[in-house]
Amino acid sequence: AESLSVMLDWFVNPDHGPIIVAAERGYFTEAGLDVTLIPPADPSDPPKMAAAGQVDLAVSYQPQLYLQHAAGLGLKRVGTLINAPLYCVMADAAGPVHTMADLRGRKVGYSLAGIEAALMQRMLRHNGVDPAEVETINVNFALTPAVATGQVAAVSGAFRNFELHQMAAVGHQGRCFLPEENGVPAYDELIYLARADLAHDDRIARFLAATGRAAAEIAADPQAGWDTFRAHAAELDDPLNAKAWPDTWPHFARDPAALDTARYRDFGAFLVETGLIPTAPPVETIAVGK
Amino acid sequence: MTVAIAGQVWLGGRPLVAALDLRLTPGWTCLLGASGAGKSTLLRLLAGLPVAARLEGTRQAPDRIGWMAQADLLQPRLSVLGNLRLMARLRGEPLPRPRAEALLEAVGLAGRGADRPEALSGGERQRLALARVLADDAALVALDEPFSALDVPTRAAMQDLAAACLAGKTVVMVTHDPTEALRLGDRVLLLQDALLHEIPPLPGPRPVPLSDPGLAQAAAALLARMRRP
Amino acid sequence: MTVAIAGQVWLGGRPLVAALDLRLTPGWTCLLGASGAGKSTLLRLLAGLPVAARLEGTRQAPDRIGWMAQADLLQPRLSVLGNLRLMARLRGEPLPRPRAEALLEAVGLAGRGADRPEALSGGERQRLALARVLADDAALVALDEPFSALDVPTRAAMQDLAAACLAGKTVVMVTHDPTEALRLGDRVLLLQDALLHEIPPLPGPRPVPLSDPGLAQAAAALLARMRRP
Amino acid sequence: MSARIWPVLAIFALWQAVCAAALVPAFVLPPPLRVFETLWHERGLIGQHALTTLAETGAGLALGIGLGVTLALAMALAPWLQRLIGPVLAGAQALPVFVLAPVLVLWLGYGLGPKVAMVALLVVFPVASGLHDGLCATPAAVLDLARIARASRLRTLLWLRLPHALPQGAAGLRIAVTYAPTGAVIGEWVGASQGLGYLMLMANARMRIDLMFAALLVILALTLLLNRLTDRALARAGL
Amino acid sequence: MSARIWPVLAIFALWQAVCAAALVPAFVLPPPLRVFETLWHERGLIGQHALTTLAETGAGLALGIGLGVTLALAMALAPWLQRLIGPVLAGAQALPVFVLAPVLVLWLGYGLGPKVAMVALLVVFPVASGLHDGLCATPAAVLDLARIARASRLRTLLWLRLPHALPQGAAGLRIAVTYAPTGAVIGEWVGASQGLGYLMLMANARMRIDLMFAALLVILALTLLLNRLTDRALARAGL
Ligand SMILES: Nc1ncnc2c1ncn2[C@@H]1O[C@H](COP(=O)(O)OP(=O)(O)OP(=O)(O)O)[C@@H](O)[C@H]1O
Ligand SMILES: Nc1ncnc2c1ncn2[C@@H]1O[C@H](COP(=O)(O)OP(=O)(O)OP(=O)(O)O)[C@@H](O)[C@H]1O
Ligand SMILES: [Mg+2]
Ligand SMILES: [Mg+2]
Repeated sequence: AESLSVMLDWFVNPDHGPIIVAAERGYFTEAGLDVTLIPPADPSDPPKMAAAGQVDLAVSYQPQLYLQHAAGLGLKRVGTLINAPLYCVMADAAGPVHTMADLRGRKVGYSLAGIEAALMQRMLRHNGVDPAEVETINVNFALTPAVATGQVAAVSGAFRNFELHQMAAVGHQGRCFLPEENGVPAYDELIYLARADLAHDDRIARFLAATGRAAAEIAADPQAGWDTFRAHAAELDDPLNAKAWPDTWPHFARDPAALDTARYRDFGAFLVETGLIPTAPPVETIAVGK
Repeated sequence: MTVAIAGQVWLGGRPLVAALDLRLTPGWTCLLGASGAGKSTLLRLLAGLPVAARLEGTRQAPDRIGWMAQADLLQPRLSVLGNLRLMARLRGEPLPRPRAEALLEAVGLAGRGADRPEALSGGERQRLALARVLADDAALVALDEPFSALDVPTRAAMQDLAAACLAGKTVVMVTHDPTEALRLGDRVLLLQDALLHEIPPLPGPRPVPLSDPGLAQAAAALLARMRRP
Repeated sequence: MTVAIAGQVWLGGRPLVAALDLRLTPGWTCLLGASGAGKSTLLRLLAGLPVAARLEGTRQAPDRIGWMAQADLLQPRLSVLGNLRLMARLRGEPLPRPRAEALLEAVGLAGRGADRPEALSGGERQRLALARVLADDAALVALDEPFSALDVPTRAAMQDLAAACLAGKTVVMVTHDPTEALRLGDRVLLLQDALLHEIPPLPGPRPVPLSDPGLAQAAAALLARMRRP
Repeated sequence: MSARIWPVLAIFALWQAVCAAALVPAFVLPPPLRVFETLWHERGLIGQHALTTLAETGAGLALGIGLGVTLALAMALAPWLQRLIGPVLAGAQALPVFVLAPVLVLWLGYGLGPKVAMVALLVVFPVASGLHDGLCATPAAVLDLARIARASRLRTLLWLRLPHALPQGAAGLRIAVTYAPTGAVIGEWVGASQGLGYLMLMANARMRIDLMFAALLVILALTLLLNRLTDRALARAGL
Repeated sequence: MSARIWPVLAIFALWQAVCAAALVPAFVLPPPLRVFETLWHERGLIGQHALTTLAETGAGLALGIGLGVTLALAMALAPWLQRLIGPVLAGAQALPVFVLAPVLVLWLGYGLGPKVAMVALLVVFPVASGLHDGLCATPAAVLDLARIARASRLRTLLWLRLPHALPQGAAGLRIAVTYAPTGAVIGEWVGASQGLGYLMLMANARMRIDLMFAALLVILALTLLLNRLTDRALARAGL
């Protein structure tokens, strides 16, 4: 079997469903692949490691891809893991924030994923709020506690499939404002990256096919998918993951290699508008796919 | 005030003092004996300090004791003056500056108050330690070889100073110098073969003048006694 | 081998030795002087050790020097035996076990080799420091009050031991004991008023027997000289 | 033993009281009893992750202490080395893990390597700094002996300076040992799928705060155990 | 001065060589010249964040040293306090920031508070541990003086034990000072919108690796400066 190393965006969680299920059900082996999964604690590491040739594939975020390109990492998107935004701005449903406009003059916490600030600023503007009227604080590890304890009015960077359940777990109800409903073009939350010279590697094609097969099977029988997933490691089998699973699996890309060129072009244009990058790279230079 | 120590002193299985029955009265008691005989141990027992030896017996001593150890125990981070005042500070009593200055002057260290102990010569350190115990003004004073690092004239001067300052107190002093013991001692004890031997003291007032012909004679006799056990 | 030191020794603005011209020859040179006169300073200068004073002049001394300081400089974390061997270890030479044991025995510390220095009495510590310098076997040996913590009989025994062990070497010793100086010294020097005064030595072989009537007489004369400058 | 247990009980009582008085919500600080319950229920899971952390800590401690002692001795022998290594050692303490992580991974991969390196990095500085401070504080009188013996730097170091520096070296070691388990936890941030640090981060993200605190208790116990063992060993060596 | 500059130059030369030899890609470790360029271009931004970090570090140091000395003295005075505080202090070193973060924020908000607390937490342990170790190692002969004087614990501490413990206290302080800026950076992870730690995290997330390293250089410089100032101050105090 040929070896293939894949660096996840973070520790294993339901977002990685197709990869874990494909591994557990032996689809990688069937495809002649010996896949090594590496879970980092810092989501900004995987692209660097892929660019440095330390791993073959990295799981990362579509919005980050443009920044990575600007930083000269020389990576290309080769596939999609989660094909919809998971990001949201979350407030406490019992609190005073009913619409994005209510954030005016309040504190918003965020975790530094790199691009969140741009997303939220667009969402605020879309609701007629000048971002300068909102005080932002990097709360790093503690998104849910920051909202639940009322330290901030809302947090940017919550994942709608997780943080809402987290809020419920601590006896609060969360309210999510979605970027795609607030002026941000749709994007792929999680994508696979590879160095440009590996982008057409056959191993990657086989890897994507195996995960696509797993995604399709999960969609056909989500409960069986969950059972396979939670068997991967003891610490994965917990109530929160169980609750997140039904909110997550519908977004697994069933054809991971498929590339929606317009989506990548539009998001690039959006980032140029926000001023985060000077010019949008042509889609061919940052993504391959069919 | 009763100062008494009685019983036996054991070091491991060996008796340092086989039969001890010592009652001290005001005045100087001088203790002689071979190196390693147990003089310092006895002094520490009397002062209530921890020792490696074990006292099987009783001890009676006042609460306030003056103590000058065989090592000078000067504190390197305190100045000469600070060292002089140390005991007073530990007791929580003031040592008035004029008194401290006078004592420094008396031991020949006038003007050295601000120096560190490391800037003192060996004999100067010993004189500072002496000044410290003189400043302490205790009713029972234990001195362990207090003049050993001094030249003869300075030594005589310091003996006179100590005798004057400690007049009326109960003083017990360890020394290796028979002349010193006889000159100052109202009582002279020799620790030999694990027993305390009483040596007849000289007549007359203390300190015995150095020119007293009886002093040299008695010292020679004592020395002879120390040589042949 | 030439051992010489000449010039002036200044401590701050004060001369410790105003006119120094000392040439040492094999045999014992004994140095007396009041406490704080500068004896230790002179010895350290001779040995090439750092001092607070300043030598304006020249010094000539061999490379290998034996040294016994006024403080015993025993290392608390080394055993008695380890302390005895310390100089040899620092020099990178072996001190054979039998030689070490013999020296311990000679200074009366047989069987104490494994103890820590803190378990020794004051005089025992000094004897260990003496044994260390005797083990060092140097051609020039400097001793700073090497017998000050010993009782008279032990002191005489240690003097004899040192005289025997250091026969033929150039030895310079600081002492406060005139008898000791005259007994051992082929040359006796008195540091007084910032000058080195030569004291006539006793005739005959060294060490002078303690029973020699000339010894006590010469000691008394020297003492008188020390008393009136 | 019974005297030892009181402070621990006092702390848990205080903790329970803080939680009972609702001064802190349970999702920030769960009550101790619930944490113990979780600790017991998840003992298999926690135990297995604890073994990993223990191994990382042990290896890193050995490496860090060895390196720290070596560096302290080297710096004491050669002052120019001190000028070079001293600032590097101090500076290395200020490198945040997210800066180090990619470099460590690039050079050491994802196995035990980066975790052991992190522990060693945290341990080496207090050990080297404490011991070096001690080596530089030898009393002048003691160094006279070396001067007289014309002793080489190495012999002076070994026979005079080192024995005098041992208490300060021990003080540095006591500090270092306390940081060792923390180093392993930080090391697991570099990327891990095992270890208590991984488990805690994971539990935190899943809002399984009780599990996070259960793992934390184990790390605390490990830290205190290491502390006690070090104290014992040093006391036996007379330090 | 010129002797001081060599090691620094050597390190930058080595760094430049590592980058030039492409041992590490520029997006993991950018070449120093580019970092300096960024440092210069972004001096306004970095300077403003550095001021925040400096203030946090200073306040935390003052608090941590004060607390550390107080605790060491208190533990030396009352052994039962030592049994209580000792383990708590050691244990507190093993609390990961993501456990502390919610508690700190709940109690201290998002301002200077949690950062100062983090610095103090990192500083207090080496100071207290070093000084306490020193206070417990007073030579027996020195304590004889206290026995003779029937000195109270407090007077014994002040006049005999403390002077003897100063060198070990100084060793602890030297270690502690090195951790102070790190503490501020970690504190900024708890939640911040200012400071070099915040800037580095942001730069890292935005893939502005050169900016991250520029900020890191400033933290390193701050650490080394603090180190040197401490050395000077201690040397002046004869330690
Ligand atoms: N480090 C120093 N700084 C200043 N003065 C010093 C220093 N060391 C010694 N002295 C002074 O130098 C003088 C000579 O000191 P030295 O130790 O040579 O005396 P000494 O003759 O050996 O006296 P003793 O018989 O008391 O040992 C003394 O007055 C002493 O106070
Ligand atoms: N801590 C200890 N452990 C074991 N033995 C000890 C300890 N302290 C002292 N000794 C021994 O006890 C004996 C008596 O010691 P002490 O100090 O009382 O002698 P000393 O008469 O004062 O002698 P010196 O005149 O030499 O000072 C000595 O043999 C000594 O070695
Ligand atoms: Mg004694
Ligand atoms: Mg002297």
